[in-house]
Amino acid sequence: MKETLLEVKQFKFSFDTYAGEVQAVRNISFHVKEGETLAIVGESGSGKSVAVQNVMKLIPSPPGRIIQGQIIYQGEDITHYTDRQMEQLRGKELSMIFQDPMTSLNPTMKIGDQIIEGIRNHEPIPRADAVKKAIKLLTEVGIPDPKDSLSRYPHTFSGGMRQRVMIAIALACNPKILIADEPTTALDVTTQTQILELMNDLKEKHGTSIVMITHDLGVVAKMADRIAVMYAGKIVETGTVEEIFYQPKHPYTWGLLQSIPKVSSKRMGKLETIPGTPPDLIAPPKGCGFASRCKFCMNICKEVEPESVSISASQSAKCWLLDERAPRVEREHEEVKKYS
Amino acid sequence: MSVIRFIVKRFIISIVTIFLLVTLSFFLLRTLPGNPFQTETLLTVEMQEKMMSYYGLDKPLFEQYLTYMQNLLQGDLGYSIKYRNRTVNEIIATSFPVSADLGLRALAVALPIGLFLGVLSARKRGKLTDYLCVLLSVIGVSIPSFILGSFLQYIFALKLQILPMAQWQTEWHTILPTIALALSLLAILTRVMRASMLEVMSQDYVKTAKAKGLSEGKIVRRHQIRNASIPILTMLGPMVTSVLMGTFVVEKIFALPGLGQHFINSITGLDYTVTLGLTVFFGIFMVFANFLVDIAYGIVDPRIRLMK
Amino acid sequence: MAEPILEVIDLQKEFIGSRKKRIRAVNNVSFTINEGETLGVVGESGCGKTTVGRTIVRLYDADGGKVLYRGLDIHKADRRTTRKLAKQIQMVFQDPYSSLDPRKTVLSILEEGLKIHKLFRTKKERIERVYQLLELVGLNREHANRFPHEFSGGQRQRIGIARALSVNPELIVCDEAISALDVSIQAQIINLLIDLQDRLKLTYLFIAHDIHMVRYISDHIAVMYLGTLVEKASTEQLFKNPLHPYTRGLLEAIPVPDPKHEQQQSTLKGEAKPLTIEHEGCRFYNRCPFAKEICRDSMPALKAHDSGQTVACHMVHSENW
Amino acid sequence: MSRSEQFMIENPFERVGATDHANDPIVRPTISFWSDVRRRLIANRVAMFGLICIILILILAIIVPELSSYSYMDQNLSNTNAAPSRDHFFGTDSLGRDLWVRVWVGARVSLAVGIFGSIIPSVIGIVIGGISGYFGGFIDTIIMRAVDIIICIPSMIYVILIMLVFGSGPIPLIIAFALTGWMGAARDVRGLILQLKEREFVLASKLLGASHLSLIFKHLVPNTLGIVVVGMTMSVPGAIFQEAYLSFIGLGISPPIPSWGQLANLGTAVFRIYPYQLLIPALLISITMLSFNLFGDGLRDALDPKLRS
Repeated sequence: MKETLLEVKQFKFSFDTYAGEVQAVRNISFHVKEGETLAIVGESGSGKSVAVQNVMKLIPSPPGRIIQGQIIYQGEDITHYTDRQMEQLRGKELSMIFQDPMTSLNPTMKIGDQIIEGIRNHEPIPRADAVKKAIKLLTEVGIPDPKDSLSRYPHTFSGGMRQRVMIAIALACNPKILIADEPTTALDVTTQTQILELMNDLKEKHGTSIVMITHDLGVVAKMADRIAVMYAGKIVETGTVEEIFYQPKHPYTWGLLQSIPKVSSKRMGKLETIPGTPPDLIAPPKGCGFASRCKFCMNICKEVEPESVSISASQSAKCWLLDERAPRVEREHEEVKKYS
Repeated sequence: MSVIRFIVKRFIISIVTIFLLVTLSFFLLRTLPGNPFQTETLLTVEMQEKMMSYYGLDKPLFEQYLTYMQNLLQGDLGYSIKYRNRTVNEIIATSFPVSADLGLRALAVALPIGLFLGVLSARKRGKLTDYLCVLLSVIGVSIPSFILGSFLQYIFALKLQILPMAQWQTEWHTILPTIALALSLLAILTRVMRASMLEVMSQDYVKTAKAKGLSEGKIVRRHQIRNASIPILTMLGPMVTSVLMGTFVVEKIFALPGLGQHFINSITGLDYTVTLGLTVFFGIFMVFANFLVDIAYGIVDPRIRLMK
Repeated sequence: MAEPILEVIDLQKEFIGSRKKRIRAVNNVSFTINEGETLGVVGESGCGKTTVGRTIVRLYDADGGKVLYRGLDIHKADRRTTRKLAKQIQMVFQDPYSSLDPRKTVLSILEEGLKIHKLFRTKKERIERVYQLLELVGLNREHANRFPHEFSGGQRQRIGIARALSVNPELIVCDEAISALDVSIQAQIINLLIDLQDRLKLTYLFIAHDIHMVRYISDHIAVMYLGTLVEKASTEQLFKNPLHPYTRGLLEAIPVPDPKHEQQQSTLKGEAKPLTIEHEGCRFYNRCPFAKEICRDSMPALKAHDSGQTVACHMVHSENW
Repeated sequence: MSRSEQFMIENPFERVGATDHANDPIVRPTISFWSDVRRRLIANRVAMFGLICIILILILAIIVPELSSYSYMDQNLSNTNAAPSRDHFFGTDSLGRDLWVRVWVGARVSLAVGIFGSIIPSVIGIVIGGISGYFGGFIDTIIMRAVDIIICIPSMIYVILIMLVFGSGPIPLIIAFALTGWMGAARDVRGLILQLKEREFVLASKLLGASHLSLIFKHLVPNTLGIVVVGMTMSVPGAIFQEAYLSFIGLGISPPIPSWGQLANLGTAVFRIYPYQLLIPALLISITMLSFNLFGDGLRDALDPKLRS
């Protein structure tokens, strides 16, 4: 049995804005085990980024504010760690790469220095050794001419190369968990594949756990061991990758899976869609957040929030349809398996 | 390669600018009504004409211009018309050090304090410290140096009598003029640095640095300040200008023997050659200050170097 | 047999890149679109697909070649014809945030085209038309007096579509019209576009990088790489039998949303870098796993292949393929 | 007892389906851009303080010289350097002239120079920058090269030279400011227009067949207006300062017409004995500059789209 590295319990997080309190994350729980990849899937504004950036405490407060909950890393409650304490974890135990490789590297600093800086921050080794290590890292992430690249500035690299550099920085101190916040969204498809393959290779090699945030189900299928589906600040369904793709229980998950065209042409029928738009989290609805867009919506859904129902040891979902009193509904299109 | 091209290009622009500046100043000043000898009531019309021809002012304008340019290329700015036997070069040689000294002192005070307050203010955004810094900077830019100078004199020299009133003799004499000149600079620097820091603080690469586990102090020092200083660099050119112009009035108030005194006196006394000479000197000085700033800018920000 | 509504012939467009290098954004691109059909144009960033779209709507002038709209060269049209063309060819833009003027109400955004072309005599008729347009795209008349920032991305894109429709165009260029939206919203917009196509007999040029959606909406697909059109085929054909090595790589690279799908290791290495106009040879040369000497030295022409599609590749057309 | 029963919902498990989304109510009220800006500006107390000061000073400058029994030129050599009193609120100067009147006549001059000396160059800059940015190409290259060069020359030197040529007075001052102060605005506006021109909503209008004029006035101008207004407001204190500075060194406004800078100049001569003669114009210069700065800051914050929520 793999050990649980990270656990987030009943976590609530809000932003205080000009217009009022935005409840970005509304009571979520998830965990990450050693060596596995957890994908958090959701649309923009679902709170998926906020959820994981909080693990590293990267959101400034104010405007951000923890309302309740715990973050436990290797048995230790780090929820209220000070910045000083977090600095020991960041980069060494937990690392992060971001969506836009164009802006996440310091434009006026040579990439070598940006890598070495991270290494020497956690390991008191001489600069020469750090340089060697940086070259090794760049080779590992597939940067051509790693030695010369050390003294180049970020803007001389392409998007894909920059994301490789970001990965090198993140992996510099062999972290146990790598958090990847939409790491390939800003990249082209052919580049995306290369980066995803690189991440998978490095995960195999170092046994790093990955928390991957994405909206792309294709990426999820390729990378994830387990999936958490987020909607309107909540995790509405979680399970293994097979469970979510083949036996999803939540209507939102159904909708997400069906929004991808499976039939090959417009002449063959309309795309299944989720009508409407996600709720405004300044005034979240009191019942299920998805109720107004759900075609199976019942009276109770608008009034009372559903509790999490376990379907198997690894799968659970929050939906009133899973209540025994609810009418039985079937997904209308079961043939998720047939893609191309 | 591209760095050299960049420097050469900037250099050429600077030379063209100086040429235009000199030409324009020359013709503007020469079209002024009256002649410098009119004010001296003792001179007869005949004498005036004689003086005019002695200084070459009766020749065709274009010829004068050519002569002037020739002399200028050799670094000769001509004679003062008023102070007989003093060359403009001499005037500059004796008085520029005073102005430069004052200006540098003001910069030396304003730059570190202004940058520090700007960084402090941005880091404490929305707190009392921030409000105080913002208040200081708004007030600072709203009090002209000549007014501040007069009041400093009134309070510290006249009422409290702890600092000398005027003149440029001991270190003590430099304190009040330096403060008078430095305050508005400091205020502008605080303002710009604050805005720039706030911008940088919200950048993604700062998040990356934080995710590496760097301490706040290291992030501020290594990542934020360097990038936030880039806009400050672009300001340095205009700032040198404003320091120099500021010295004019501060010199007047504190009776300092600087360039500004001579400039103002030459204007009121219609001493063409001195006005022109000093204008040309200021112009060249500032164009080169701007040139150096541009180069520095290119060195600090590698993106600029490659773009231009 | 449907008639061609738009013919693009040897279209060329250059830009001046950094350090004054001339970059050929579009290089001898040719295609036709039949009335009532949809042509999808796919490719990665920098492949010139957006430039093609913008040249067709006359936001850019062509540096070579022709764009014929119902046989009429749109870049040589006189002022009156140009005005008429403005009514017939419209565009839906990528960014739902920057494509609507933040200072204007939805009503005045939708009214602009009606006013310019004097489509209605009275204000009342115009407003009525705006209401009709809003309902057409799945919004309602109460939305007319709102400002763009009050809408979600999907709703804004609907407004953008309504604006394009306001002057009753025949051809609509959709420039990455769904790329900035969330998956569930993308499907809504696609459904709307298809619905409108059926009701209003529209023709689409659909530019996108997401091949799933392009596949769904398009009758034919053109694949672009670094300014050149590398392959053109009916949608079905392209997916069943992609010929050009780039098309293959592109299709392989798309992650399939099915965990059991065994994905091959990607065959495409590296990234596309813009080439100057002096570049000779196939533009895909340095990334192509099949490249031979001839590919370096000469640019392959777009030729019909036995299997029915047209491809620009020396290797595909060679005998031992 | 299950949770649903606690909430007393009728038929809790009856299916009702998705809401009709075309009729999605928009929760927040409609606010146009400018009314939003106004609301935020009014909420900004510091900026409002600045605005009130500006209005107050303007009103005093307009009415005081009209209502006062003294004129700014009336000398009274038997009552020189009098301290502030009920007869002379601000006292008298070394020629026995009433300072209260002189200060407010000076305010007219200083404010006129300050306001026109910032609006006129800004307008010139906007037109030049706008043309440069909108039409681009050759015109743009020429204009921007010229600006590159002119902007290197310290403008104050030029103002001084121009003042020497045209003589002193408010009109020559404004001309001098107009000739030397437009480059900054031109650069900024050009940059803005270049950005806006590529924004998709402008392209969309162009596609609908909008003419150049309508593009410029319906889209580009409204969307640059805010930044331009802020720029103008922020350059008023600069112009007031320049006038004061020039008058202080004896170039700007020449006697007997007063301006704040000139009153300050006269004040420095005697301020060791009669400090109020410097204090009053100095305070007014500072308060006015401060007010414009505060108001300008507030305006900029109110317009900043980043703060919009």
